[in-house]
Amino acid sequence: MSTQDQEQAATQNLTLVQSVRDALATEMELDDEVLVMGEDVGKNGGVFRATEGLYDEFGEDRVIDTPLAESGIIGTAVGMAAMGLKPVPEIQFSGFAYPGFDQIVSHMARLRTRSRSRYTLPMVLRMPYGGGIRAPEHHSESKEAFYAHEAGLKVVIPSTPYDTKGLLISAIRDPDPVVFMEPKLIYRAFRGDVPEGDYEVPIGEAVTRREGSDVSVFTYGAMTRPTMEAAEELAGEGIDAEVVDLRTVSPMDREAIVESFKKTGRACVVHEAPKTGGLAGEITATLQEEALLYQEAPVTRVTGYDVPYPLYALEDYYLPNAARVADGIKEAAEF
Amino acid sequence: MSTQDQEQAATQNLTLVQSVRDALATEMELDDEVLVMGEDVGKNGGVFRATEGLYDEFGEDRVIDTPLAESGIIGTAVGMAAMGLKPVPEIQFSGFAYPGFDQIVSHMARLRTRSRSRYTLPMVLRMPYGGGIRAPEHHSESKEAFYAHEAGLKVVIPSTPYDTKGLLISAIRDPDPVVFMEPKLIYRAFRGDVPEGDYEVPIGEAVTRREGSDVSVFTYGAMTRPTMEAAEELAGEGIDAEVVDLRTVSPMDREAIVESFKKTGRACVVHEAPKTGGLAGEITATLQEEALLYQEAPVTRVTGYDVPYPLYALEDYYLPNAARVADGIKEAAEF
Amino acid sequence: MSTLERDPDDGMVQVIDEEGGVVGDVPDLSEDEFVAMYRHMKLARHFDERAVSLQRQGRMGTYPPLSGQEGAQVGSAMALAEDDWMVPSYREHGAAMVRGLPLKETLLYWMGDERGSHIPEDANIFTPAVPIASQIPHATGMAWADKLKHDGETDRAFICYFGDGATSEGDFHEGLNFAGVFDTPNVFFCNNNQWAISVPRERQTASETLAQKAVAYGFEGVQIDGMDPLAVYKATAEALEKAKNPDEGERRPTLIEAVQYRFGAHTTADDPSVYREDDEVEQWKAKDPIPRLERFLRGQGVLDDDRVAEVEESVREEVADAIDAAESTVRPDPESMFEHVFAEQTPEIRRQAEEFAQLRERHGDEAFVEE
Amino acid sequence: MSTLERDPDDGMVQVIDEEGGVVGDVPDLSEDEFVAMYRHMKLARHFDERAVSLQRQGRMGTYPPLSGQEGAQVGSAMALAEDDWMVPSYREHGAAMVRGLPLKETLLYWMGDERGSHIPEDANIFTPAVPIASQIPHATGMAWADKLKHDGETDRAFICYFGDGATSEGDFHEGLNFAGVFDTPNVFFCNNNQWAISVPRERQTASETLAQKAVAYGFEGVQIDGMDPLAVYKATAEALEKAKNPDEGERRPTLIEAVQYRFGAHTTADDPSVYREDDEVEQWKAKDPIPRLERFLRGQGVLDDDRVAEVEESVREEVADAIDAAESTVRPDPESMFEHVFAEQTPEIRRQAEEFAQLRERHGDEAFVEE
Ligand SMILES: Cc1ncc(C[n+]2csc(CCOP(=O)(O)OP(=O)(O)O)c2C)c(N)n1
Ligand SMILES: Cc1ncc(C[n+]2csc(CCOP(=O)(O)OP(=O)(O)O)c2C)c(N)n1
Ligand SMILES: [Mg+2]
Ligand SMILES: [Mg+2]
Repeated sequence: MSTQDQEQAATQNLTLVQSVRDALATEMELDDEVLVMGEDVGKNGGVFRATEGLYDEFGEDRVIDTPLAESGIIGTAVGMAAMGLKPVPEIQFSGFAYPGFDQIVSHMARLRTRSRSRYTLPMVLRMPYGGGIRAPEHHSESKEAFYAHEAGLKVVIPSTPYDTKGLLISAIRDPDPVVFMEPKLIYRAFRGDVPEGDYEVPIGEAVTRREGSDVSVFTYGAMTRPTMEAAEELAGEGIDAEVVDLRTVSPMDREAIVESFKKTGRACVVHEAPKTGGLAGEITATLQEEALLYQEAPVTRVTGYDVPYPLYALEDYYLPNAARVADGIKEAAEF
Repeated sequence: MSTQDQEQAATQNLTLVQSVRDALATEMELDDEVLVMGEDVGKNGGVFRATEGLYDEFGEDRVIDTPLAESGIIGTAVGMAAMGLKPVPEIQFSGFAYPGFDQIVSHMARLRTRSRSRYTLPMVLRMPYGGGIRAPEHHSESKEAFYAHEAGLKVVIPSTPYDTKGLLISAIRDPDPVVFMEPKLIYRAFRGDVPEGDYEVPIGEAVTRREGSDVSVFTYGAMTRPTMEAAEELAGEGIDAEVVDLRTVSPMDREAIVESFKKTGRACVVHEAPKTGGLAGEITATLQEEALLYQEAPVTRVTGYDVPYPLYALEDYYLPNAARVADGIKEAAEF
Repeated sequence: MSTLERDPDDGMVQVIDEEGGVVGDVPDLSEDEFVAMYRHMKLARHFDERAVSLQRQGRMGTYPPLSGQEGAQVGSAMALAEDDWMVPSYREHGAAMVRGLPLKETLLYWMGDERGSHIPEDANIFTPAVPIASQIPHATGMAWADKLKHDGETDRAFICYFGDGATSEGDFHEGLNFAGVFDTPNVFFCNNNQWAISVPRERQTASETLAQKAVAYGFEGVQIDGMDPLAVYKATAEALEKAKNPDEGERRPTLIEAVQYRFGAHTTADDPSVYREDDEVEQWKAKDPIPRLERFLRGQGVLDDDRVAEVEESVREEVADAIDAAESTVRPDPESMFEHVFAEQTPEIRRQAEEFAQLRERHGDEAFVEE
Repeated sequence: MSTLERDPDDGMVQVIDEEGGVVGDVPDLSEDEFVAMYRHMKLARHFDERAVSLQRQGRMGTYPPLSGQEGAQVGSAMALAEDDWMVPSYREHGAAMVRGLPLKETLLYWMGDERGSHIPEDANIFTPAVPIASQIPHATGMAWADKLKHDGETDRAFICYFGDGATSEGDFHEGLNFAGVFDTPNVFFCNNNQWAISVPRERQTASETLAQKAVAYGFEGVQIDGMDPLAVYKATAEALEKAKNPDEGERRPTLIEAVQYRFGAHTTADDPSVYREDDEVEQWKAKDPIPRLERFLRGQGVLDDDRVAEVEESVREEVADAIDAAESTVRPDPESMFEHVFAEQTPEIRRQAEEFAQLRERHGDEAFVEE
């Protein structure tokens, strides 16, 4: 679809979770081989309603309620995909993907390599991730770094309804497996214009959400919001932050990251995953590998703490918020 | 045991894997609550012979051959440890830990937090890791970053027979769960003096294997060897590298890392894990957070590539070797 | 004959029918014990109603109701001896209260307060596990530890609760298989409440009963009427006995499938009207374990209107007090987040805790919490 | 009557006894097919012997021998129709060769050459999986896909191989449970060779047979003599039929437990003398499927000394040629490491590949490989 067509296409005003649903419906309509499977995705429409109505629209052979078994879900999806279907399994919360972790890292990530491309896996593993919704234990983790560290997986984390639909469609069409992590904190936090019909947002490309000249702030997913808030706040204080939303954390858009940094010479990375071993380290290492001579201040990291995600009474203290992000940006700006 | 006693204690000349066995035997002798369990650890003495003879010495109730089920092994060990035993489960190869990954990250790492220390887990999860032994698929991975990113776990990776015994004893005595990753490439590569009887090497402390003034090289496990080789080689070329062996990758000895870097202003990190999301990123980020003003060159990363570990015909090309490490050190030195 | 040795085709074990009439061997309980059983069930039910309403009023987070399942929870928990252990999932606060877990703790837990996860030192209850079925290997390991520590002899058994959905997970399989191989003193108690959120029992597995899955592990499985607290008590007591009675070669684990129904939503975040019919709910409500036990006990002359009113009054008070206590508990100290990670804080956690303290000082708590 | 419907207490299905005498219904195979079966088994055995010796001579890496298991592998593979699929573990190269996997590929694979993992496009064989039991959900998913794609009708079945040890893994449970729920056209074929490395069958599970584990999934399980290639053929053929024969409501998966023995080591890295007695090995060698089939076929007049010699000669040649072909294959291009990760290289992989090319140029291959 050309840009022109897109402008003419009708748009809807959707929440992020509605745009997930819209992407699924759109692709299922266009491609008979796409199917959705998982716990409670059928009649119930998913615990977050991301598959709402699809069961009625596409029937139980394409919107499949499975037994409660993540390894079974991911493992059978691997088998389906190897036979040419395009399954989009849902894991109810990213914290419950681990019983299926072996299928993800030992098979999803590797079947193409292992079979020298005789078998490929056009599948998308969807999972809501992240904190802030006052949920019980294990419902709030942010462990994208696990998947980004496993070669053979692409890892996408959108932050707007428009991108969500476009990226999910790209992921479904991608001939290789994609882990699609959805920021459930902002599933319904705001709406955005989303074209009807199909369009792609390319995997692997970051986007600049706010141009700025003083500090580059790299973030993704739900953390984009407090980051933008902090950037706006700091504008009032004379600090002009550039906010880059990675959108795909693997493969990372290193070019965009480095380019922004070369302009500002200062950076702050924001994610809600724990600090140690989180992707902020990867981004920082990339920056100083590729652009040390531009660097004017330490790259600051604003992240979750190195403790298990707390029960919800304290989660607001755990998650980076605008105040913390602003501090991190300032620290980079004022060094 | 005081240093003096240690000097007097008889020493044995052991390989690294023999020192694993020696540590287990020593602690099992001293503490009835220590037991070993896993696939083939009993009569067979472990596929790497790390538990050789323990079955005959301690009997089938303390050296337990289990069914072939990693989640069952780790999950039952969690239950045992919660009841006060000190299980030391073995996972045959780190690439086969993933069926038990949920038990590791959702329970081993969190039971203390979840129960507010009512239940604690004095357990050690042993697993050989890493490449270079001409083994089939999944037998050569190096994924310590997964465990280092999970709060609540300590992750130890020794590189000498002496440290292996002392660290494993410390790990068994630690009131909290430890993931103990053994560099199987050097299980039998060389021998070292190992005192008889018990002694501890503290968890969380790096050691300088070679003092140097030009570049700090941070590494651990099996990569310590090619790193030392490269350092010696470069000494001939007038580059004086300091080699720091982390020994524990979580909690990392940030103090030692930063201190060495402050001296040299240049660093190279070496690990066999894939680059993206590997711990070299974490180390680099720490360096520039804490010591940017000392930094004179980009931190170079010499790591595995971002591809699935290849079958063995190509593994020598995948693994960092002395030549590659030397290049990385030089790059940092000559920037 | 032990109910555990029945032919599976004989159908579910039952002691009292839906009218409270006796159809099996009534377990040998004292009058006080019968009243206690009744009171526990009433307490669980009333607590449940109040908890749901607290959640509705925004005074508590997501909460998983247990109404309909009191018979299974209380009947089984009462069969435990003092020294026995309980390894629950997230829905067994009814069973846990029988074993001495204060209601206040349960409330705090669902209010997102970590301190609610602390089980009192004198209660043999394991911390509830949220990842489905993951507690099953723990229960096996705990029982195994007990057996190993006591040289093969043991007088303690370990009951582990989980749902029908949990039987599909690998951890169910591995946990039960280990138990079979190592003859651990376990009772695996499956609360088959017909639904795993929106997925019906028939979609979980093609096996006719869940009890028959025990065949795969070489031990007995029994299907019981989980809404009959006396059948539950009886089967659990027998299974516990078999788990710990140390006749050489006779100690075996057991799988109990307690057939029951969850009257309410899966959790307060769930809307069951989307996936099940009211009719079905009504049919199962006819089997409600509480009136059923009440009718039986009235018939036995153990209960009358006065005692019932007394129980109701005391139950209301107990729950109200617990809610007061929970709600008047001062909020947890944010810095407690950095505690209980390790026995000793690592340098990095200490550093982060300090950074955090400064951050709070700089911005005040307003920056974190919307009041 | 189908052998699948037998009472489990009737013991193992057998067609020929250890002397090659007929004790069951001989499957309806042509003389050519019988000879082919015999030849495949001889080929597998001879290949195995040569492979072990290549490993000993340092010409190949670790290798998992299959001697003793030829009856199960060849008997089952021959029962497959052209369109059926095979999902193997690491030990089924005997079955895979029946289905058209060239011996050379198997050799390359165990020589650590990635190209050996490429299954020829026209062979319906899935790439072998090393993590135990992990291929079982794949097989279920593949069969399920076929059923979904063909609107519930299907004339293809999917056989999945795994060992006795694999039955302890969660993936066995989840894969079979999905198959039961979704009625996928699967045959789950358990090569119970009595050992999972050093762990004996009785230590894997307390269930009396592995076949009975099917009860947990609501479908049939059958135990067969896995060293009787005709029993294997028969039971597999029936199970395949049941998997794809689309009589509404009658299509069901099956679990087959083929009781057999691994004569050799687990892999060339293993020393079985540490954990098992020679006596045991000798006892099982008496059941060797090859002389057993040979005796039967000689009795039927299908084989005589000449034909046996012919087969032996041609088998030797085929294996020798394959070894030559594998060993004369030029070593894989080191840069191929960066291929087949994604359909298109990511920028970072491209960068790393370039860096790698420069590195090799700088240092020469000597720096990497000791010759
Ligand atoms: C491993 C895992 N997957 C998914 C979930 C989300 N989840 C919570 S409860 C539930 C259904 C559980 O059903 P069942 O085992 O029957 O227990 P019930 O809730 O009915 O008591 C699901 C899918 C989870 N908690 N853990
Ligand atoms: C998940 C996993 N754990 C452990 C291993 C190591 N391992 C390889 S083969 C094997 C034994 C397998 O036994 P069985 O399933 O009986 O198959 P067999 O080798 O006897 O054919 C083990 C433990 C593995 N490959 N995968
Ligand atoms: Mg349920
Ligand atoms: Mg076996």
